[in-house]
Amino acid sequence: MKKSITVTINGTKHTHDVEPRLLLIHYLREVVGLTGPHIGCETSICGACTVSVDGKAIKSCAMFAVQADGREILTIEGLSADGKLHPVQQAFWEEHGLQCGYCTPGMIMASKQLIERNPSPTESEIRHGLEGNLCRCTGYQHIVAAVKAAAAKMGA
Amino acid sequence: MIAQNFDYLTPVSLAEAFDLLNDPGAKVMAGGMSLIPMMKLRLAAPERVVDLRHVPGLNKIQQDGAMLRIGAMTTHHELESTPLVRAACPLLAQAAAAIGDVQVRNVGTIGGSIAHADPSADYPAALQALEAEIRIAHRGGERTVLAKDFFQDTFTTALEPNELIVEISVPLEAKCTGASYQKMLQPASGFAIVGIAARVSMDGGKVSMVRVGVTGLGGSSYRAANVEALLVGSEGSAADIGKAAAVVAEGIDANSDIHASAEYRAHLARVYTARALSAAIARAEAQ
Amino acid sequence: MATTITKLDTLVGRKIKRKEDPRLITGTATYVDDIQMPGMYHACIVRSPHAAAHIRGIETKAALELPGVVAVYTGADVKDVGPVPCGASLPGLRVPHHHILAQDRVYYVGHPVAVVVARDRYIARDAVDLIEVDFDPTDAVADPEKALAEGAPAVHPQWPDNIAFNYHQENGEVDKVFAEAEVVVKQRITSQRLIPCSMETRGVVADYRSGEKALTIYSSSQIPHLMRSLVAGMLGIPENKLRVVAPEVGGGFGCKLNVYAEEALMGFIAIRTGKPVKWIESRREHMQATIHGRGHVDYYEIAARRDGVITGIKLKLIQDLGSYHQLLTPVIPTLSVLMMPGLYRCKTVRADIVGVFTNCVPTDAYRGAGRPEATHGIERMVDILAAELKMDPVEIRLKNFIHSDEFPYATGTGLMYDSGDYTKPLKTALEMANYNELRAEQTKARAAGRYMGIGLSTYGEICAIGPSPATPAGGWESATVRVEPSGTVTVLTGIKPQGQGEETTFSQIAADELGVGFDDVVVMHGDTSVVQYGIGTFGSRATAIGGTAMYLAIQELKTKIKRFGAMLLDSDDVSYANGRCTCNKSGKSVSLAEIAGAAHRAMKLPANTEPGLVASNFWEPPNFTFPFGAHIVVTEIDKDTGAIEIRRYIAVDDCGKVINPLIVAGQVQGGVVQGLGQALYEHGIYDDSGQLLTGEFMDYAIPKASMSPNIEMASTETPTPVNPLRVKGVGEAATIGCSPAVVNSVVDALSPLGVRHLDMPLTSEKIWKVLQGGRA
Amino acid sequence: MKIHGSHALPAGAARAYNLLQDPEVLASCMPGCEKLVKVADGTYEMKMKMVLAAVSGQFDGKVRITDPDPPHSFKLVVEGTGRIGFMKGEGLLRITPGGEQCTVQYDGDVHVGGTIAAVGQRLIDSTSKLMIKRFFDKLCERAAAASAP
Repeated sequence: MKKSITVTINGTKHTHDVEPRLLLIHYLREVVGLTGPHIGCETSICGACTVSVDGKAIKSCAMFAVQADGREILTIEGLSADGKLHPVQQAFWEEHGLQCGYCTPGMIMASKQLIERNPSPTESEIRHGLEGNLCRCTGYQHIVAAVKAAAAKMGA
Repeated sequence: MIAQNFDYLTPVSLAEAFDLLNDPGAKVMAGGMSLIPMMKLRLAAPERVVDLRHVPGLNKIQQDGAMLRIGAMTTHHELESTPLVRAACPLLAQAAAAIGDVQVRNVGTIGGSIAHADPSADYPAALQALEAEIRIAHRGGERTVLAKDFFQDTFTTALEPNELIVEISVPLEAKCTGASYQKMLQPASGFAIVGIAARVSMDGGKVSMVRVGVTGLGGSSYRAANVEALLVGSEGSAADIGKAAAVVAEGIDANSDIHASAEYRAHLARVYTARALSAAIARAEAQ
Repeated sequence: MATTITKLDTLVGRKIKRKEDPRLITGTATYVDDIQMPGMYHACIVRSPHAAAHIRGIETKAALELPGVVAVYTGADVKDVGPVPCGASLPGLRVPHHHILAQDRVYYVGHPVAVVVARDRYIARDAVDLIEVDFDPTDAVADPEKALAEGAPAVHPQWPDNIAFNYHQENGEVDKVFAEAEVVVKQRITSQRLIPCSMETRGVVADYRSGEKALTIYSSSQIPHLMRSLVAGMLGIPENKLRVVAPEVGGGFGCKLNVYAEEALMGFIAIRTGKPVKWIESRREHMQATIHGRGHVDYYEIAARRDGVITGIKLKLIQDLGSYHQLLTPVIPTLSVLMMPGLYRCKTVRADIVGVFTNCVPTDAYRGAGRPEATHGIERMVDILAAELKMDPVEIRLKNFIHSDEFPYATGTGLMYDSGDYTKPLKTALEMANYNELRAEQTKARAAGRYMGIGLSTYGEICAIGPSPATPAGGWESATVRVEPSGTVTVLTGIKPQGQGEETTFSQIAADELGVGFDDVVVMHGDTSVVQYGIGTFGSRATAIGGTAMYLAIQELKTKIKRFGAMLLDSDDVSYANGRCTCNKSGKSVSLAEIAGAAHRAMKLPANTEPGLVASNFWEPPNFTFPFGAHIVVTEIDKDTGAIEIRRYIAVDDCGKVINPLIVAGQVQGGVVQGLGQALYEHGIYDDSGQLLTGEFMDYAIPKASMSPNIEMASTETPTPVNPLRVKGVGEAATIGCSPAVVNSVVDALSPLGVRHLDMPLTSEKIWKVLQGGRA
Repeated sequence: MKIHGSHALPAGAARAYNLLQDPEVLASCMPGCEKLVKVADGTYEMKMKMVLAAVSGQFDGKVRITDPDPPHSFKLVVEGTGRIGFMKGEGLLRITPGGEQCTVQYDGDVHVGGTIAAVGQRLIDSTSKLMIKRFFDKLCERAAAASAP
């Protein structure tokens, strides 16, 4: 019944036997111990669980861990290297792009993808590009500012 | 949040996939963007999930004469971002870009979406307007079904349990043709309350070809032949468009839910048909 | 010679990056679901799919036989656990006994009926499907007005009229004023049920150490100390054997200002099984079983003179309570009554509340809690009156505002407004909007057949809740401030932030007061075994009351610091500034670190002085604070579809002294978008049989980035005399100001069609129907 | 949710009425009906399996026929309860004769509860219509087959 999977997470290879129904988000949080990505809904609307699989932002609550076999995953924990924050993380901090912080790891991962695909997004492009991520605290204005600031920095 | 247990199967060839699909408890998974949430809510509880991810050759996008052939496992993101699709079949790229959100588009596939046949999905409108051909394979053979015959009713398609969609073919847009997909989205889920896909060719100041596909209004997507008949041959003026768009909901038993009544949906269908036609004509004329 | 470090800048009033953020942006913060314990069990709750039904029996055998299932508990097992608490005491209030698991009946969809305990959450979920509950459904009622009708199904059979309480408040000669009024306007106004939707749902981990008979509950809560008192009572364990920890809390908005069945239930399971147990609410459970907000049907009448002066206000308020009282359920509409005159001078008021039971989940505090409903009501009514008198909405407000020289101002509802200058934010907003030009543009737009609207709200609110006699559970707040032996500072505060950033604002205040670095201050909260008793974070109270308690503790501490400083400097004339104690005669000084070292080493002590540097303060506020502001919203309506475009959103808020403008801006922006959710999108819909139709994010629309406007902001600062920090509070302000401004704008846009009022949410379809000439 | 509509049947009114009262016919026409057992006059117990795309669910239910007024009208009450929710449909069916054909009009109410109500709002209307359509399509087949010599 269980399947053996091997997944590279934040640069480290992990091998586990998992039930096919184990969601990737539960695998990351409870088997591997990476509790940065969060769970906010069960209908893949909120985006709190967003991680990157093979370079693409995905909702890890809408993927089974077995589907990640052989793939490369980046979570919020893997974003800052050597204690240095990623420019998107830095910008969220500086622009006050978060309050309770629950949506933030997913929001940052989605923002990172957005900037990678569109290095100088307009406000409207940012707002539409983040439609897969809900935030109940900020009203999004500072998040938009953070994405703009991060894009400027990453393009510089 | 937690699905019932199932066996996870990953065929590496179509033949193997067909073997696995002989089992009545098996369910095909393409991107899983519709299936997995339903499994988590336990509305779906397949005993076996057959993931097509490792079946080779299902995610190619290639030009073949006057047609664009798209593998069933092509993701929405690939369709919205591939230069060939954007240039040769912008309507499909627009419809792909209108689906869900970035994360969903990164994983969801065109084959999975149309096999699911959600009455509010975005692709069906475009595929109806494009008169897409859907190539369906089964053990020992295949057949091609036109979009209008493929989408039958709510969650109901021409696909048999032991068949798989392998490819969707759409025409390369001809010269002087413009297209537009216009959608009123439901603010919570992002699904279409109504979505209208329009393609128009202009020739000598007259509408020489028009195709209109509708999603979200009734139990299934459809091609609004009555709208097309009224518009073709006209100059495509605002008045012509208005007259044609006015009939888009005729004879359709419109859906009603907490997000939009049947009456409002039918009205929106007329408004968005006019908008999609106007945009398509403007694009056709700009060429 | 020691280097003199002079602190040049003060931190208060500056945009300081939050010290909470590094853990949040790196994914290393610990929320409840991040807690793992060896051998921990998982609980999954069986909930009623019916709004009203008898339970004829529960079959648990198959679930118990599933490998990995540890236990199943039903109502019979927990009948001796105390009821879910109601903290309200209104005269004649009917309080149904609220068991933590249903006994013989269920009263709403989502009502907990049984709980499965299993080795992991997957097995627990599987076992839920194996439990057969034999329900016998009965008629339900889900609408408060229908519940009041003759012959309506009784939610609680013992009270067939479905009335939980009646409440009356009156001031002045109301009947006379209305009889003699030159004009009276009336309107029915609803504030629909909303679902709080904190991004982190609720969650509980309970851990019992049988050797010590000590229980620890980790809960995503705004009120860990109150929870400890109440849950200890429910479980019948000594309060000092219960520790409640609220770790990182992923948003609350009032829905975590409560004690729910699940906290006691997990405590019960942990004690019974001797193992730690975790329950994490699913989003669907959140929609069904966490409190909802609002749920008002209001009947307003305003009496006025022809010149626009308001002379009387009458309100009949029907509050949809749901099936039970949660902690504050019946209190919320009374807050609406307190705030019903808004910013206006009218003191002749009458309010009648009828609290109604329905077969729905209880309503309770949700961002603004009673004040958004009141503000929506009065701000709509003022616009309706202005329309009746053909006056500009600005003019009628200016005519009725309490003047800045009238404070403190006693309202007709028994409040004492602390300070205010209501024209200031309004004028600022009008200037930012370029109001006269907007009106000119609107005239042109109307001539061209376009529907453009300009709406405003001038709102006030009750913040810094509140003086203890006026609150159900004590309204003071506490702080302990320690200077550690090395000179760093630790603050233990009784509040419990959920994203508001008090670790930062409190550090700013403490660093300024003690002259230490921002990073030298650590603010701790949320653990009842670490922090002295406190009340919690709600009602925009954290900084105004909790911050003041800290400020006062620091003042006491500074006295002690100076005593040690004087001893070390051998002087009787010292002052303390910039982290140093200086002899005013010799100019010699010692640092806080040196003083702290001496105070802890205690080789020598000043006279009548104990070792150590710790001070605590429990501050009882003398009054609420009353922030205010003005919002202006410009809308345009798509004639074809009824869709509303927010063209501009201007928010000018006055929350007293601003500690950190970045954080205030964040509170305003988030508040506006939550208000916008109510105005345009959100509605917790029950059908007639009590089924919740908006059970997931698929159907309940909270605003996304693409649905939210860019907000043009400004602040005015009118300090409060109520506390020494002069801060009023800002957590709820913008939510309160938003919804009436948006609705006023849309009604203004549609006024050429004779539209006078529209109820929220203003969906495209509702507007389209109005455009078709039908009523929404 | 209100439902109403009409379908033509290739049968005279009296035969249509009888077909609609015949448990064996009902069982074969109701989508997913696996078993229909008479438990009292006009009352049947039913087991059905709904399969619609990926959604599947078992329902235990009851079918009741009340207020018979042959061959003009009767009331049909269908209740079902399953893991994914429950439904109750109640409707008045009226048969209007038209020679060899007749028209069956229905007018009623559908209540849905449980998971499908909470998460499937946008699909209940179109799904109900689909189910009704499938029922009448089958019934038409039965009527046509039965009338064939």
